[in-house]
Amino acid sequence: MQFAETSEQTLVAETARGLFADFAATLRETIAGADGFDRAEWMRAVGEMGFGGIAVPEALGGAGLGPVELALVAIESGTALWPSPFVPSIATAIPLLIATGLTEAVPALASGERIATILFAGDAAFTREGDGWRVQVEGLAPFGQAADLLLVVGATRLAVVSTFGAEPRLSLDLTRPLAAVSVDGMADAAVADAGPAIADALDRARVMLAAECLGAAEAALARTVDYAKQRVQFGRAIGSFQALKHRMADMMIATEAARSAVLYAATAAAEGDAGFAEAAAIAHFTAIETLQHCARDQIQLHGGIGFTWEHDAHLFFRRAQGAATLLGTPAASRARLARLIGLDVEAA
Amino acid sequence: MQFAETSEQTLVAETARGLFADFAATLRETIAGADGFDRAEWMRAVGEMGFGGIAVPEALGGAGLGPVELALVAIESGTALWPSPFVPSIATAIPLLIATGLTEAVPALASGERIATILFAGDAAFTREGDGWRVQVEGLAPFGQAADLLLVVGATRLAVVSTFGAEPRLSLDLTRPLAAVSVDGMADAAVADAGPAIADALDRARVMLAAECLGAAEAALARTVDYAKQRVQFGRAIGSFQALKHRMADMMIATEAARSAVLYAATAAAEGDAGFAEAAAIAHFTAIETLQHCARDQIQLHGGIGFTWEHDAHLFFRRAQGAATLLGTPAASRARLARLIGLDVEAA
Amino acid sequence: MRLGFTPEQERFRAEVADWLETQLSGRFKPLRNLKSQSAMPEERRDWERAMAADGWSVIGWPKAYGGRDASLAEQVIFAEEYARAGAPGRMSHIGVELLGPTLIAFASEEQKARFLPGIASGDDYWAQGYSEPNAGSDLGSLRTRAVLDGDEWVIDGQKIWTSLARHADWIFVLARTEPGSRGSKGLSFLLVPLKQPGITLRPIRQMNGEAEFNETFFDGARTAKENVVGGVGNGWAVAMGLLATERGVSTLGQQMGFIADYDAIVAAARANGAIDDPAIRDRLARAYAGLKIMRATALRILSAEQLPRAALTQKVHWASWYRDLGELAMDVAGQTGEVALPGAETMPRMADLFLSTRAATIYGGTNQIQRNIIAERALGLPREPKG
Amino acid sequence: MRLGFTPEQERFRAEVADWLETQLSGRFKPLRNLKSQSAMPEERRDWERAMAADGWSVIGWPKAYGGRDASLAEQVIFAEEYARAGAPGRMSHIGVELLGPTLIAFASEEQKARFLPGIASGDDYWAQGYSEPNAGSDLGSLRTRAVLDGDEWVIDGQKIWTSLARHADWIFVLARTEPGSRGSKGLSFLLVPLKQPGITLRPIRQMNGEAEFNETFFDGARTAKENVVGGVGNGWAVAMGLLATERGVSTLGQQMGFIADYDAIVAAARANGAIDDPAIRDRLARAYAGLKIMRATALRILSAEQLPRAALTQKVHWASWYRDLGELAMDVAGQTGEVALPGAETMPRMADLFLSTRAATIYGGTNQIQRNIIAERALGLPREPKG
Repeated sequence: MQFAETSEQTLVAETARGLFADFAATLRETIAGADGFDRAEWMRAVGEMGFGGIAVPEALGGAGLGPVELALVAIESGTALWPSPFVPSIATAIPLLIATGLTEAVPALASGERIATILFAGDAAFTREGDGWRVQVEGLAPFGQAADLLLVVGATRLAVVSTFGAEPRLSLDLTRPLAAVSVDGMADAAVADAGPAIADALDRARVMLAAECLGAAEAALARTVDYAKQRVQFGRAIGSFQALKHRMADMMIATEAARSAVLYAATAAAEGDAGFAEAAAIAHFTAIETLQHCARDQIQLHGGIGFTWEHDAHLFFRRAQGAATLLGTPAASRARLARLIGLDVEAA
Repeated sequence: MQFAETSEQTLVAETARGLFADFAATLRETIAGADGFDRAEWMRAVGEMGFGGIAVPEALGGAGLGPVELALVAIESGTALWPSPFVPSIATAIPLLIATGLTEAVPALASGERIATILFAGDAAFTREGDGWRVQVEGLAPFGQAADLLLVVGATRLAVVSTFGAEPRLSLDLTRPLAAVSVDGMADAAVADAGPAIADALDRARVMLAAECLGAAEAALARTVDYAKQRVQFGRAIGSFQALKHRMADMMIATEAARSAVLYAATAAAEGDAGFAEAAAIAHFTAIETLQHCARDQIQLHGGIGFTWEHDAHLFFRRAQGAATLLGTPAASRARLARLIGLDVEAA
Repeated sequence: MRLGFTPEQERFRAEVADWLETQLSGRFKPLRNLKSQSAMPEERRDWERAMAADGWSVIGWPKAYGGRDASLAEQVIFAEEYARAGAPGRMSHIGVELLGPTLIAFASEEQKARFLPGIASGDDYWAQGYSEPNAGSDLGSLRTRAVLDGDEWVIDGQKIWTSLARHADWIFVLARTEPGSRGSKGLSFLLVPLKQPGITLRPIRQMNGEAEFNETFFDGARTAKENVVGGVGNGWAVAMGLLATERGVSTLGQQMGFIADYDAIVAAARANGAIDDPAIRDRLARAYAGLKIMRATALRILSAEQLPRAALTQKVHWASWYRDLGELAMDVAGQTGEVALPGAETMPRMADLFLSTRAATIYGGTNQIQRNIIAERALGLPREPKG
Repeated sequence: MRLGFTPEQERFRAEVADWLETQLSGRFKPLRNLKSQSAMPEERRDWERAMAADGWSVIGWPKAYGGRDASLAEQVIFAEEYARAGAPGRMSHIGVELLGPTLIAFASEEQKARFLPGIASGDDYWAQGYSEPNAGSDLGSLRTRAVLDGDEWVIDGQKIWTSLARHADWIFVLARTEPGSRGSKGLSFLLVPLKQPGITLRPIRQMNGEAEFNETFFDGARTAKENVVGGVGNGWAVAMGLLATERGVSTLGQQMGFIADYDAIVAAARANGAIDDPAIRDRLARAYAGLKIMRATALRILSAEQLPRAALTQKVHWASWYRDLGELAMDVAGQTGEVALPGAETMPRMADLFLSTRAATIYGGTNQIQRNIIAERALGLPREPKG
């Protein structure tokens, strides 16, 4: 047991950091664009740099590394609030397809050529028709208008759909906008009775979302610290005021806890640890709540400038809330954890 | 409408303040005594000063003033953490007896000659036997060993019992210890079908408990402020450190909110306001949580000395927790409020 | 202590309600339940003039200045009925609630005669010029300066967070009139015509997309020599007196707005089933309790002869409550509430509450500054050492 | 990153578990699951000697000083198995975990030879003398002084919060050896025999009724001139080095104690039905997550080559978690948990947790001091101006 990054892992993180820092310079222009993300950035990161296939088996065209490496990339993408379908397409759709054996589209997703998004639905949205499955459902999906494939995710069923309606909507989360999507037709491919596989894949996706939230939270803290060192009021850098120092210390206590939770969960995923589902639930609610906390305090500690449109603080704040509903809420993960550790069954 | 104390009310509060401050000088000796309170103090405050009958109608030997005056006395008794059966006997038993028409014992309770305590029970603890009611129940009652009368309180039934077992127990709350009491016999007097009267009387009692908690919270804050002005660390009074100042400011924000809630509820009780039950629930959970908050921070801001036996801070901390279960928990009052304002019925 | 109202006060309530109902069902119907603070400025001016015509514009002011010398109970009643009727946010707010009382307390008789009637009649609108980019919480470090040039002050500098400036005729400005002075010394409180070549406005877009505030640039702006309130160099005392008047009865009107927000959240929770979650119900009950407590605190403060310590706690209390309400709104709304209607350019109410309430703990004195004030003024704790 | 253990490490775990099981089923059975930190001191001394005899007393120390040079994984395994077996709190804790590593880092070879063997063998027990009544958080204002008198230091002053002092043979003392010096200068780190006429102990009773700590009065206490570690006047550096060693593997053992507390609360919640309350379940799930996160953080810190920033956050994190756990315990227990059994003089476990956890955010550096340290050392924020 050795709970530290290997030098290869550190290299992955550093590479990703540099790349996403480049992208961050044009964040405002990127999110103002039609799709809300930049396809050149997408191909560069997912395709050329190989971050799309980092955790994909070599047989499916990936690099054959694992969840720890993917998490390190997700952390860095979060640091830069990278606006892209990375979480839905790479971190969620790919593990869902691999877990359910519907791997046909995986190489194209991993290379970035195609983009997938996800829509949660009840199992009732799926009906057997002939040899296939008819899917009828509507709802919200991140970057739905830019996606080639829609994965409709039920509790035990999963369908891959390539014909669906998608209408972009002004969204709270400006860096991961939602589209209203609707499906009424035959699935390209589908599985039933895949409850455990779907649950495990979603746990993996939640860990990557958590990693992304961790990165964003760390960035919110870092930006707040920088500002507090520079902004002078009452003749002192505001970062010398104890009440503000303590708020930033609390942010750091939270980010370090979230980092422990995320890295632990990613490592547990890599090792197929029996405690992985627990670890995923913990990482998910901890990292999201940490981002909510840090984004909130980033605004507060920036004072008036912090609630202007021009300052990026609200982008973090909006991202935090978007993340809190994307793959289930923090409260839902805590309820899942309670079930996993036996708190809601009778006696022991 | 004029939401300020009258000069008569201010006089009541000032008189009470002086009296309880006298008692506070011997607090440690008093709680170390056999009964956990001092009968001479009891007779002085309840009998001679008339605080026992302040809200009792003149026809029953009281002063005919009302809940506002009683609340002002309760606030001051809380300030001094006065250890006595005031809340069970004066603030709870008397309104229960008046509300249910079992007023025989009221004059003796109001004068302090007799002492009552209370035990919550399900209605199943009461069975009809001949003309009377047999009561069978055991549980915990504050100052049970010193009480002459036990009021067994069900949801719709109430019994007055003078023969019961009571065994003092080492208690968390050293200033309002609990005794294990047990009853198996005929009630001296009892009523059934008195649900609304009992609920209203308990609301009145909760407001007085809230008032007492408010006084204790204000005292915890005042003691903390005094200490912070005197204690020097790093060459400065610790009260000049901003993080500590803000903690104390937060305590004051809480105590002022609690004061508003308590005075509003007491005034609503006095006026028979239709919103009284709501106001009582709000005062109850707000004042208890405020005392929990202030007692907790009193310890924290006193540092090492704050968690020693010799320092009084833990007496406040213990009182806060005892108060939080005495007449129902803060969470229960919030649930009651939710019902009163229609949050748990369907549609509107 | 009394909560109830006398029959006479109830008659006053009926009179107020009646007047509002008549007006807001008639020509002012478009203004009813208007959310925006700045939409329909022309209609709002008419509304203010109509209020003035019937003696409702400044009821708390002394009769000598066009008010009614209304009692506390009457002011409470008026504020509650005004909000209950869905009457529009008052474009005259800064003049009526802030500047008016300040002039009454600090201004010369000539100044009162010159400026109060225009506020009372709904003809003159005011903006506030306090904060500067480098002086947010720290008003003592203001840099905007005013120099006498003959019979006029010439003003140069920049103010920020000027609310309602687009619709205002005048702005009051705290400016440095003693060159080289520092901190709270050497400041003067000037009344300056807003529509002049020396003043430029630039809207500040907030995180919720709206632009309630402005930056105001002074570049050789001018005002008459006599338009200084409370004497040259005495601006700090005047400004602090002005801030103290913010305890006013207007908090009750604000609270009625909060009630409307709370009600909307409850309705949303019922509509989407969030109300079935016990944790949501618990938070709603807490929010409701907060409303009742804020009202009781306001009544305590308004009933007190001298400003009580509790008044210092009001801002943090409501601001924190409101911020929490915004988070509750979003948790109730869920993912479905994170998108606008098809084609819409603004977010739906829950999401807008989530975004707009975030500023509450910052504007009008951050929670941090408010806690300093509570600690030092109410609790008597020592000031921090200077840097 | 790897979480799993190698087969060799699993064999080590079996060996540890085996040894503990044998001992704690045999002559040391009375020590098993002992809650108190100070009960049965004689048996505990025997236990320490038995551990030493079989090479388990200081496994993390270098072999040269009687240790095993155990790897991180082995230390983790040992700490976890030790706690899992219900082995008693270590009376040797201060010597093994704090002083030993400090001596290894700072002491002369003579001092190491003189003091380390007694710690390793379970013969010498140590107490810690840092805080003073007027120097709680502010160690720089220490007043206890030591003056050379021939071949001996003569020590006068008072220390507070000395743990396990009743059972200790020695105490290490941070004392002022340069008269008139202030702050962190002029301090020396002295090793002082505890059982001598110049030293008096007085127990400090805590709010939960127990007396884990003492006040220690020095009135002409003496120790040999050579018993100063790291050089005269260099005590601050030594003390800071000692505090830094507290990140050690012992936190994992502490966490096993936390798990036992958590399990007891879950059991209590099942027994009295509190677990049916969704709000209680939610808090239990949060508490459980905290346990897992604390363990992961400890592993991160222990695995890092250089002490990471995260290490500075550990104390506030666990202390706040533990305080919250105490409140949860009491809320689970309810009123029934507020009384002792008939005739009992001590409170039941939930109430005792409620009371004893309250001190966690104070001892060993208050949360406030810890946050200062995080802000300044980890985030690089400026120090406050001096008073």
